[in-house]
Amino acid sequence: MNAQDFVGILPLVILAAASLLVLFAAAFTRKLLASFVISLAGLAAAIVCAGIAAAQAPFTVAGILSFDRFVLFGIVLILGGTFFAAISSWAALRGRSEEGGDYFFLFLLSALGACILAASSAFASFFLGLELMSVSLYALIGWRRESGIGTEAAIKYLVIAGASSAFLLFGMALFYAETGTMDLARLATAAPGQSVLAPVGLGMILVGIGFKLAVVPFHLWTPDIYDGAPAPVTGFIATVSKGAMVVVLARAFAPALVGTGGVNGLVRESAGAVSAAFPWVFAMIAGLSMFAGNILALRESNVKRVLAYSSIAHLGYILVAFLAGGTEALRAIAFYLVAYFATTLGAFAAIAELSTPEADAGSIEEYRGLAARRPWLTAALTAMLLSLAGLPLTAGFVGKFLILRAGAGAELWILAVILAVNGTISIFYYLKIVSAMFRGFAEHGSGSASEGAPAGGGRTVASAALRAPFLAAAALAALTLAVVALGVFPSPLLSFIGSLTTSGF
Amino acid sequence: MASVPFEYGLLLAGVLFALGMIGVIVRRNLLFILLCVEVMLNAAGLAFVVAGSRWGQPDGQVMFIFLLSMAAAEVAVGLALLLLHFGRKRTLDADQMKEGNAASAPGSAGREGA
Amino acid sequence: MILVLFIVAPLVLGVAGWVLGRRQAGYSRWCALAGNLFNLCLAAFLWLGASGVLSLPFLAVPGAGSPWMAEVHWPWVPSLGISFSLGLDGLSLTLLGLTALLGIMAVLSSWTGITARVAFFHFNISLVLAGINGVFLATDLFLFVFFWELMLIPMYFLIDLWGHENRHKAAVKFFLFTQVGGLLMLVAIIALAVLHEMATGTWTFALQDLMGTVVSPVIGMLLMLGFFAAFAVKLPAFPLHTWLPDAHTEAPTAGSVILAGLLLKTGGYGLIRFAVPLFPAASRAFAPVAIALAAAGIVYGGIMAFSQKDMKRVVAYTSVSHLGFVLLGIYAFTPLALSGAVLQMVSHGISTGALFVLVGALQDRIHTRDLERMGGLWAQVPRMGAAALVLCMALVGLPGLVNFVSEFLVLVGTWTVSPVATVIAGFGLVIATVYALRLFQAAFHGTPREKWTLPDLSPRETGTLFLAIVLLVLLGLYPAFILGMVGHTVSGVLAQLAAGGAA
Amino acid sequence: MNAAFALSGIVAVAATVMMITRRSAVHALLYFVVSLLASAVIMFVLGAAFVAALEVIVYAGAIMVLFVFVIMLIGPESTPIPGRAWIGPSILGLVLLAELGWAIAQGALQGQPATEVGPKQVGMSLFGPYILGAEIAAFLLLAGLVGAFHLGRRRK
Amino acid sequence: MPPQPRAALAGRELEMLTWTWCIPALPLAGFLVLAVFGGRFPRGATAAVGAGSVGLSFAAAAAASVLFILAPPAGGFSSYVLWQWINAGGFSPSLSFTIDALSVVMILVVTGVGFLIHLYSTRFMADEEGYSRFFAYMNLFVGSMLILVMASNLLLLYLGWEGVGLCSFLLIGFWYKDPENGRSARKAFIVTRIGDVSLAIGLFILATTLGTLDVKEIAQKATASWQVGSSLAVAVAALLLGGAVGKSAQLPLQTWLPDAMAGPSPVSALIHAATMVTAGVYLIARTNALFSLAPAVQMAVGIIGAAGVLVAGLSALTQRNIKRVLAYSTMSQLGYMFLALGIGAWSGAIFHLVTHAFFKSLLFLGAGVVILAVNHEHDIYAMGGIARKSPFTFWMFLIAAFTLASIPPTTAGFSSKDLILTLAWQSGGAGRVFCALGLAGVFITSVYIFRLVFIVFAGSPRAPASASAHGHAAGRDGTQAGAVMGIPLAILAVLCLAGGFLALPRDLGGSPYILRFLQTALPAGAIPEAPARTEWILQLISEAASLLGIPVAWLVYRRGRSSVPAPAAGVAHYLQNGWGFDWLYDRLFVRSFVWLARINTRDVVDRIFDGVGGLFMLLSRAFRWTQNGRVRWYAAGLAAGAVLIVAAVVLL
Repeated sequence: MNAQDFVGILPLVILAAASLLVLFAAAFTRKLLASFVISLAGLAAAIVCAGIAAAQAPFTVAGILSFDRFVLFGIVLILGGTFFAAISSWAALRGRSEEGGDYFFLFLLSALGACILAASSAFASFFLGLELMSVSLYALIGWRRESGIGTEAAIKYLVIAGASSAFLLFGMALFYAETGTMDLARLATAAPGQSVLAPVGLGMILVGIGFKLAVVPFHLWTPDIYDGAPAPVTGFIATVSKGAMVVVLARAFAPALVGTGGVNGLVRESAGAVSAAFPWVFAMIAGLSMFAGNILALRESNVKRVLAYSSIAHLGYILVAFLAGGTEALRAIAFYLVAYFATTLGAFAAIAELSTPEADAGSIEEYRGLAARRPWLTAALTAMLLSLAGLPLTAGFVGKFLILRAGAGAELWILAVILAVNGTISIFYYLKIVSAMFRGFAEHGSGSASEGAPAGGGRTVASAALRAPFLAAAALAALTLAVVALGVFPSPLLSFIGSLTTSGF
Repeated sequence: MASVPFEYGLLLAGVLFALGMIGVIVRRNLLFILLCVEVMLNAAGLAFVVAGSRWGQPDGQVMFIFLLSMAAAEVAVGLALLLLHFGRKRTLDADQMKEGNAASAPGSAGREGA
Repeated sequence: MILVLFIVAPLVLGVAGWVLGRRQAGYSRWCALAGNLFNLCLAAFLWLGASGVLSLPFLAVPGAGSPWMAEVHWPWVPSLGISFSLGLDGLSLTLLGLTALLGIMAVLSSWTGITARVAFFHFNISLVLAGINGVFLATDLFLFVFFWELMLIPMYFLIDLWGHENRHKAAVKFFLFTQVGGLLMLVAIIALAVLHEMATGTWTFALQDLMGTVVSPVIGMLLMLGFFAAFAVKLPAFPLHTWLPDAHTEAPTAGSVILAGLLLKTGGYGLIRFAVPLFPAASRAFAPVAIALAAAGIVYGGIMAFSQKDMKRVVAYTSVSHLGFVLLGIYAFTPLALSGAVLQMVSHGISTGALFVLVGALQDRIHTRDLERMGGLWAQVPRMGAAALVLCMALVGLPGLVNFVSEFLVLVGTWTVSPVATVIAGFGLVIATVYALRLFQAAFHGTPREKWTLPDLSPRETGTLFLAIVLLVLLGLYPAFILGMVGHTVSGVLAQLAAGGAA
Repeated sequence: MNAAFALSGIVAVAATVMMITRRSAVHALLYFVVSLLASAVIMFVLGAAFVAALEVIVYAGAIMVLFVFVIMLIGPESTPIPGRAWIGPSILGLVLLAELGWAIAQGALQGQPATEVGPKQVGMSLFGPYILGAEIAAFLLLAGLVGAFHLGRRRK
Repeated sequence: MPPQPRAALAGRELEMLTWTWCIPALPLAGFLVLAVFGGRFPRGATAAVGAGSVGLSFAAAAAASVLFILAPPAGGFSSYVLWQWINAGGFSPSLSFTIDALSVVMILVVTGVGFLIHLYSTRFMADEEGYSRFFAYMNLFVGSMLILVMASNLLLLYLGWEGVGLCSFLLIGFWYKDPENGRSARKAFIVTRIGDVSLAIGLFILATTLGTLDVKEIAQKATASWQVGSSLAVAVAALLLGGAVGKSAQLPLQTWLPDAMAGPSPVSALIHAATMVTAGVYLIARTNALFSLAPAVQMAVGIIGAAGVLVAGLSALTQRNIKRVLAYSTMSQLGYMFLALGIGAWSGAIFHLVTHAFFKSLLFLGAGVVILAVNHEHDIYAMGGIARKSPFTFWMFLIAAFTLASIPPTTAGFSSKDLILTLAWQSGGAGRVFCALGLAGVFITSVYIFRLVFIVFAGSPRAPASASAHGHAAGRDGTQAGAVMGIPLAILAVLCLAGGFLALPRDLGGSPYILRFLQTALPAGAIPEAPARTEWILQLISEAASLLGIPVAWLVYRRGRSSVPAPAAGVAHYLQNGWGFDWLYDRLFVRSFVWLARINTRDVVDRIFDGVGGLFMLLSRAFRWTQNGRVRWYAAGLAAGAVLIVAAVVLL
């Protein structure tokens, strides 16, 4: 650890410091605002420092963390995501300010874990980052102690996460036992190949990764947890925890998993891959995830669960690009992550706006006729949903376009067509929500709550009465603008992403 | 010291791991499920130690220590959640935990939408 | 540069109307109207230039070198080879004029019918029109897809918010059908760009550049099918037409006008502009299938139209039948047929648009579209009846109306290619007579089945319909007006086809 | 092949089997402790004395005590598990085990003396290259602590 | 057609006749005026515009024909282009009119008879609502008909062709409140439309093979490029014939004409007797070159005509509706024209067309008066004794009847029909058979027409005809046709009496003026060269036949309808229903089409797509169970995934 290293990990340090500061502050003041401000400030500072650190990338710290521009980009993404999730947490914490300290402490730690995960270059940091993220999330998911769903979701998450990390660790152990190295950078090269122990280990590591990404067949937990956790936390899980995993996957695991080289129609030839099986495995996972996510969402009537399913599908889309490999694919993934972050966070921010500290606005009934009551919020949520659906004028469209381009570039025709088909299927349930929100919008007296008042009772009306605090509204507006701007003028971001040289594939 | 083919160590770890996995899937009592998760984790730790001893490196043991701390943290939170849950439901039956689905699915009527 | 106005004007005025309309609904109507009037004037202005009446410095002579009379090239996403490129030729100009015209009809037709969220309604109208103009102008495939999908969202809202009984289902159906095709086309476009990149090493989505791309027959056929899927759904070609009756029936009057008059035309336009020139060989190979589908659609649509009770459904199915002529004309690959197809797009746009205006006016009065509840309306609304008569004759393809010219050209042009299809299509003309007469007589002849008391067409409605009818007659007596304008495009496409066929 | 290894291995497996099949939580807990002790012996045999000690102290000691507290608090008796409930999972587990076994058996089973890795080395590397990891682990524990604290709060 | 080649010398007569566009334009203008302002006009103004426009058009036509006859243009015709109609891919028909002998004759008939009928209608329709609508339609019809006969290319002809079809539809369904009328109108339009499509396909072939639709060019190019009997020629001729039989209500598309009588009597007179139904004859005469190239088809024309003469005549024998009798009579007379065309007597056919226009419109107009006199009663058995009530009408009708039966002193029908029979005989071969059938037709004709005369005019009134109820329409005292209606009758009667002098048989000292005139436009061969003997023998036979018809008709009338023997009654019923064609077509086409439409009201294709959507929904439901909220199950998923992945690794 020298000064240079220190500058490198300054973002992480700041994050850690901020978290502790929040904890201390909570000891002195009961005000929610304090911890709120501190965490936002900390996150902002961390983002800035990440930008500074980018100047000297790539560099490694203490052998278990390595930073390059792509990683720092991911870290900025993570921190930004956390920033917006934190802002939209306000609604969830309304009226329980004395617990704000714990909340933001865990929130920041979870973000810290995500950053470590993204930057990890060794099993140890990989695992520790993952766990730091998860363990903080256990409590955050179950944050609403009084809510049965919350607690159950937390328990489910904990059990599955524990089991999956057991798989992860056992896989690591096997790999280590075979190769004698725990360096992510040497995954692809270290495997001697005469034994299958290393590939088997890698395969079991995939279980842990797949769990975090929530792809088939490790997706089953998703809807329950999305449903149970407070909206901002759900947004965090949907974006940050997955994003961090995608970053490390694309950066560190890609060579070992899908290798590099030619293409044979369905998947890339596993030239250099530790096992010929992995490309096929990923192809299967991608295809199944797309179908499973979209088909399961068709009949879902709870918005948060719908988003859970859709996230499964979206990770499937990302895996298509991951499978395609190459710089194009990496850029596609990077852009898609940005789009997905902005869109998903926006969606959950909107949901958070509609929610009360006690429970979230879940059932679609609560969104019926929303347009007449909260036009601007509806507009934002509509934009987000359309972006998730990948319609033009939104970032989602460009993202999907890039992924298709990457897939086509690698001649993954079948997956590309599957993606197109699923893009269509998904329209159905997104439109279902949009249509519900605009139900009765253009009918007389639609201004009053009488039109399309939710069968779910007065809660939504109450939440409609609560006006969003300025900051949350601003954040939502910003995200909406970002989604639209990226959809119309993707060029700046694309060229920026193009500048991210990476040690990935 | 004794000379043991590390494969046997791994094999033993594998057996324990499989047993833990079976336990997680079979047992309905949350407490048992947590215990079985611990079994799996412990098996993984054992495997690390075995691997470390094969290469004569400390890394395996270091990983075990990390694993230990993670297990501790997880158990702490897990048991807290478990108490919370029991306090509300008066049962630890894992199969009773369906509120998420129940809440979102009033019958299947809610899902028939569009 | 001037081309951008076609897209910007409706957008700006649409937004303006939305903002102003929040205070006083009337403003939004006027803004929407103004946008279309502006575009109409613009189109007329360019028309004069293109036909040599005015000498406009910025209008190139088409055919010489570049096929475009005017172009716009702005970098958009250079890293992906995507540019904001617009190009104007006779075909686009014709359809732009049509768009503005039907836009006016749409706005006028919903002048009093729409009372809720008027501002938002007209914002959507303007938006969809802007999208359509973009589709007719885009020469960059990405941009094309962009506008192509852009049309959907406002149209979805128009149907879903201001439609009739089953609007929600119809809206989603419309969206899904179009989206399947759209995404398959997107895949095909990207694949084409990738192949082009592999061949030349440069990323581009520009139509002119991609036109040269050499692809293996199999791949070419697959990609062509990707394009065809999108356009065939929009057109709609026979087996893919089923979204259309629902959408047309449930949409508000203005929505139906725009759907039938313009959105369907984007399908034909896409085939002429993209599917055929990009994949000449594949198109040739595919032509028999397309012709068969077209013939089948003409007859099937006719029979379906005859069997419907809902007035709007009848008209919707007649669209299926008449757009079959467009498909037929395009894939006959003869100058006559292709000119006929283009002319048919125009004539069908005007006549069916007007017919929807009329049906809408009728529904506003008696609040039903059920033909079996009407009858004997002539006694009360002779003016409406007269208009209906003329428009039904347009459905029949009566000489003197432009519909006849277009259908005749298509059939003459097809005869040399496929006499069988021509005869079947000719039989379709008989069926057209059957359903058109039924439509007219069921509504206006016979004895009234219920005690309707309804006012005749208001001056506004009369003006709208009169405009359409006059156009139908004038173009019917002097179709050269349009045929001359699109001549270059037609010959260009066929030349491209011949070249590709040779290659 | 070392007798102690074999013996404690057998004990560990047997104890684990007993543990996952018990009805009474307390019994299961005790069996688990036994299995942990056995695995500690194995670690010792493999020359990892330090972690063997940790296994006993932390795992069998601290962590299990948490479970004891909980059992004391709620004393759950789980319902009996029908035999057929075991079939599927067991098959799953055995298949996994078979795969692992086969994969492991790929290697040559030559027994080389397990090189002893003493506490010193471990400490050196833990606070050398893994220093950052140690700090992260500290945060991990803190997170667990705060989380448990929050969940344990009494609703005011 | 492009006049360039003859531009040099054609200058003068182009100068002379380029104004003839106003002949069709005037009625069309009248239509526009009435269509736009008609609702606000007083009846007088409407009548003035309606009849006046046609009158002016007649004047123009007369002037044009006079000019044409005085200074016949080079080549016997003059064409001029209004403007280029279509220009696409080398296909460039133009809006251009041709004035030649044929069209001169036709426009005179159309405008002349048309004017008379308009005049008649101003009174006949006086107390109908929709007065202006009626005249608007009528004017539109006259305009379209004129376009049809003046068009110099077949596409423009087709325009008029469809236009008259539309007007026929509108006027048959003029009394739209009665669904039955609507049905008849629809039937007329659709049946003729079938013929029209056949015609259109013929045009496609011409346009694609000869590259032009101009009549003159077609004649030249076809004769130049096709040899006689070539498949193309046969196909085209057959398709054109299809169009002709549709319009002219010949077998097998004749079924619409009797129903078309649902329209007002003037309509029947103008459209369904004098002009529109003869369009088919005109078409074939116009395109005679093509038919000459296809002898087989030409023979078919003759056969259709001969068959039509008898089939329609026999049906006419048994009708009870006065107008249906006349309708079948029209069909049978058109049969004569087709017969003439079939043997190549183009001019003869046109001549009979002209005379038929005279007497048949007179018959219809007279019938109209009768119908008014008996208060819109159409059943002849409810009439009777009209002669005593309105002698004028009776005499007019009688003259027409004699003309129809071709009995002197009326000359029109006599000379034209005699001409056709003579030519048929001398053409030999099948012509003699045609001639024989024609003679049989003559007998039948006189039987049915005099049966009608006797039943309607003789005896005493059967139904109490409240004459006063509609007095002002049928004249002051209700017994005489009012002056406005009387004058046209009188004029037509005169034409019937004198029309024959246009081409009186030679043996009666006549001279075939009109035939010579027509020969400038139509091929020669219409003037009988046969020795006078055969000619007067034939005349004797036919006269005998028609005269014999009168007593037979008297017997039929005497025995009345009651005492017809059972089998005869069956036959009569069969004939009355037009030989069951309607029944057959209804079973064969109408019902099958309707059935086809009905079973698929809910688009079957749509069901398929719904099925696809439903499939996904089904999948969604099918996999819903995986989300059962059981953490153990989720863990199992985890384990299963692990097992699968490891298996994949181990196995691959």
